[in-house]
Amino acid sequence: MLFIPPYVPEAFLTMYLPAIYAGLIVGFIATMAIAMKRQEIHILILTDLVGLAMIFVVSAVGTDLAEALILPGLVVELAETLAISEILITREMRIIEQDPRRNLSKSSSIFPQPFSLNMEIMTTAPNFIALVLIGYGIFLTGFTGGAVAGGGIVLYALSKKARGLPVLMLDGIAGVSGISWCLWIIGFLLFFVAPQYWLLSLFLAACGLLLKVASKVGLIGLLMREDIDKE
Amino acid sequence: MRIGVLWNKLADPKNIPRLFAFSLGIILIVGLIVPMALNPDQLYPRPAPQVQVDEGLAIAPYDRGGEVLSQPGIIKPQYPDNAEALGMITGYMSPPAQWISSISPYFGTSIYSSPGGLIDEILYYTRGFDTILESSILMMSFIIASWLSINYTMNRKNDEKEIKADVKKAINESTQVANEVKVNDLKARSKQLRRDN
Amino acid sequence: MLDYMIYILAFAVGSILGLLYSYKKHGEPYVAVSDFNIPSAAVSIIGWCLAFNAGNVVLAAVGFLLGGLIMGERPGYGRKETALGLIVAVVLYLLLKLTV
Amino acid sequence: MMDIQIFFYFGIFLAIVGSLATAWGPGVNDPIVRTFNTEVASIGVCLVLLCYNHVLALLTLLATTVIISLILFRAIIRLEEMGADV
Amino acid sequence: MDFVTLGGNLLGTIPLGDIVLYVTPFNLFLFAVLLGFTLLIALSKPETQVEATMHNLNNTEVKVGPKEFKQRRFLSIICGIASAGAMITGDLFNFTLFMALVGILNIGIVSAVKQTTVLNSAFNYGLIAMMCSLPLFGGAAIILAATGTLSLAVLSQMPASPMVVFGAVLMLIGILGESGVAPFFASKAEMFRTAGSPFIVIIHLSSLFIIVRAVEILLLVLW
Amino acid sequence: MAEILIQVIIAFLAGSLLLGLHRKVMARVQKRPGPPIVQHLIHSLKFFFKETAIPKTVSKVFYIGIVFILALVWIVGVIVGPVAHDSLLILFGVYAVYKIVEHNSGSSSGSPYGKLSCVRAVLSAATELPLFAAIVFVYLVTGTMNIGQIITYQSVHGPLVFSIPLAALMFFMLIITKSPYSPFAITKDKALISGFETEHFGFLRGFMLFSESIAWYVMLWVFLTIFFGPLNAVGYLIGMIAITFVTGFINATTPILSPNHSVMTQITIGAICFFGTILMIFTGVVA
Repeated sequence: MLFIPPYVPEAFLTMYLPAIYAGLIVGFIATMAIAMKRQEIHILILTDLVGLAMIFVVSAVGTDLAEALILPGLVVELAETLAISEILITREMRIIEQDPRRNLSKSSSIFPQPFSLNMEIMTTAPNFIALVLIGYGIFLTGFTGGAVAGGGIVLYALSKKARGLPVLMLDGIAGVSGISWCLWIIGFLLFFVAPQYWLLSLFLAACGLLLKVASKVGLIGLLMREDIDKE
Repeated sequence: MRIGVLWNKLADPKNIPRLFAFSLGIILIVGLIVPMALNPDQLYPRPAPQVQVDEGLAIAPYDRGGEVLSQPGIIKPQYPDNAEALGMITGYMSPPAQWISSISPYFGTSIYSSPGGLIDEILYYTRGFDTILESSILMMSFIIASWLSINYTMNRKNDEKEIKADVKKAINESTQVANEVKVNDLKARSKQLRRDN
Repeated sequence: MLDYMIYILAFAVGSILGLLYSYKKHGEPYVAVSDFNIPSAAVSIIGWCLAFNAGNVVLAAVGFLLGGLIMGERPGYGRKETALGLIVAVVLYLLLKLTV
Repeated sequence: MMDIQIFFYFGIFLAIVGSLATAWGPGVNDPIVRTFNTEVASIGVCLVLLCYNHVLALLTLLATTVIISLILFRAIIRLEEMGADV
Repeated sequence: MDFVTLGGNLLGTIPLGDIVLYVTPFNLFLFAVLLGFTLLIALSKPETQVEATMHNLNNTEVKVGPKEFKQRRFLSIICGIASAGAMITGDLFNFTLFMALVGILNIGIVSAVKQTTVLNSAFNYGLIAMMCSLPLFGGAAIILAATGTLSLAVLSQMPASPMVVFGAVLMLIGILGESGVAPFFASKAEMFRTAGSPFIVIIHLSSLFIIVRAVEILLLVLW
Repeated sequence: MAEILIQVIIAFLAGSLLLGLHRKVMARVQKRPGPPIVQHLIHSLKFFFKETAIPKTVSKVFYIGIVFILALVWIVGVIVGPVAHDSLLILFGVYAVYKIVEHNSGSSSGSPYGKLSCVRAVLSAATELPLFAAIVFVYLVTGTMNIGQIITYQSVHGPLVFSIPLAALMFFMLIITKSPYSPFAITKDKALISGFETEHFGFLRGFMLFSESIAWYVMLWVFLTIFFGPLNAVGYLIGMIAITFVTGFINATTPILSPNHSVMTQITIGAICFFGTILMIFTGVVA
């Protein structure tokens, strides 16, 4: 039984060129679209495509290493989208705040335009889906598990129509995620200092990351709930 | 166009992302004429797609041999000397995953597959520093976003009062409110028009 | 490198002293053309010749000090003298170099 | 082997068509439509990842695309609500 | 080319699995300067900016509030440590991750300000930083595909093929965008018009030093 | 240690005198008598005996610390360059820190002039790139980054300025940028009073002038060393005076550019020189 070949198999070698050319073309389309667009929110959406092109180029290598490298890339994309969209919102709010007369939409605080996601799935299935996602995430154990379980929490939070206590809740979440991050670092260091306790450190790392990602992704759910279901 | 005018345009932050995107796109398209080929001598190689699945291994795409805790699996890292416990957890599965693989012969064939310890081995052990950075990036962006949202964009601590005051003011200046409604209406309509086109 | 430090130090000190001296001597506002001063020229020639041709650290340092004394005078003063001193010193240096 | 190639090229095709649709496709003046269009491209990427057996990366991609779309929706809705012209 | 011709004698390595950090006098100098600045940032308090007001004769004072102060100081310290790490890392992909971290921290440091011009440039810089993930990670991946390794120690011994050159060019444009040098200077320069000089300085410091380090890395890869 | 001390003193005195000469040259070009050459040195010394005041608005740790960092950094420059003949890359790092100091001493004072100077210091990070390209070309031709080895290379193959003149031009542009009153000196534009130095008084200012003199000396030294081959003391003296004359002429006759034009001019000249040198290397003009 040959578990791994000494060299990259032929199949990956032939798949490399189409994959990387596809990545270059997708990247070209995305960048050109960005260069032609003026509205900033559209540029923000289009940068998502640039991230997809990056996944193509990285995954084309076709080794376990490539797979391990895709994950940071994806996470960086996610993180930057989150931070930048928040900054965009802040900027617009500050602009309106500084000169309310110029932009009459300050009235939006007087007459909030109610917006609700009237999707069937939002009212019937979400709790079940959330449960499945969280369960599957725990089953996976590790970074992906954390993300999947976090997705479950997002769905759960989205489906609940409740308002209030966001700040208290967030403080708690931030605390949990900080602790789990420390757990994670300790796990990593333990690996190098004392390899014989690898199982312990693995569990520290994996569970720390699970907690962390789940709680962080849960934050997005809270944000969404605050904004979307305010009626 | 005079070159000074062009240079002045470069000083506007709004134009910079578009300029950057343009130059990046040019370089990407130049990449199509660069001769490219995958070097077959890679680190951490994996078997050809579907080979392991066809052989019916329990954790198919990620089976690298070895036995958890006792016998290391086969991994080809850059510096094997720096990783003493290498390959020990390559076959690692979480307990629920182990149970499922014991009752299902096709555990590895579907999207249902467990990641096993292989990627964990790379992510946490041989390239653990990358993962520290990755999770730090995520953590920092969440700190930024949650700080902004708690302190600013989502801050509704004084909301109730504010809305009440606003409404009072609005009632007092009902003509203004009527105007606002009209303007909002117009704005929404123009937005709709723009969207339809 | 120590000798170079001594030279440059001597030159700087000489310049500062020259500046102080010439302010004391000439209190009037700036004059574009000043007379040729024979004593200064003599000091300048001696200084620069010593500086370039002495071959001895102490003597050369004294030379730089004297040269700086004239070169560092107020604007408008000591220009012709410095030029003369430098020319004489360079010519002397070349003569010595070519003949030996 | 054949089916993998089909999936692979279909994935590439989908990714390119999806990105074209996102860039200049129908109705993309509406940011929400544009966001949905990126999903087409990401499905293509998913197929390619599946062909490479990058299962873990695939799962992460699914999770992050969902989250990114949620974030973008939030931003779009908030900005529309404020009437900001961006 | 190897480390020694570029940065002086190899003083030591820190092995962390596949990622081996290495220290030469050059790296050590950059590392020490960054850590020193980080220490100063941790100790110092921000200044008060005095500005003339429009339409009358008063001055306004721009200060950093206590809440913003804590957040910014935290982010700046992390930024300093991250850029110090980028100075001694010996792995191509690790370096690009450090750059991504520094980029997002740079945005974060100015994210809490009130000036809309600053936020505007932070947003535009953020867009560039997001786009940079393609050239940075993609460039590293192309170099990986061409040579089969990411370790700088191994890469430095390999001859450059056209593919490696292309990957390096991609990385270079990513670095140029991420650190905001000409002709992409405008987005980053506007970010400095805000109060809090100890925190602002780390933005500039990190981007400058990353250019310095990046060129060393590109030289290692290309020759 | 003694060697370092001696070299630092030489660098300070020579740099001060050269800057004084620079000022004199500019004055003569503009038909003014100009101050005595020794005036810059006297200025620098004078500040150490003046009263030091610290404004109320400053960020104290950086406001004071940055001055010492500036002095320290250029002393490191002297050690790496004239004393130890070490790697060029470290000198480049020194130069990068210098930019940071320029930036931070402007912003830490809280004065609007300092702040503008700080923003402009960020803009002018562009000068890094031509400098770096020049260093890379030196490396490509000589195969080493070590200054000592570059000198030995030149003693065998002749000065580098003949083989890569465009790289020397790029480096020379950096020197013009850093010279006082230069068309590219946007951080010290007279519209900003003294730019980043505006709010530094007394011995703090003295330290700044001290380090600037050393900086001028070190930059001229590096330029002469890596492009003009092995020189003796007289050679260095003549070279430094000549460069000071040339920059003085240029600065006296050119107006200061607006910030973004200055940056783009530098980048454009840098790019032209860069591609020119690459062309020369590929067509075989450079051996």
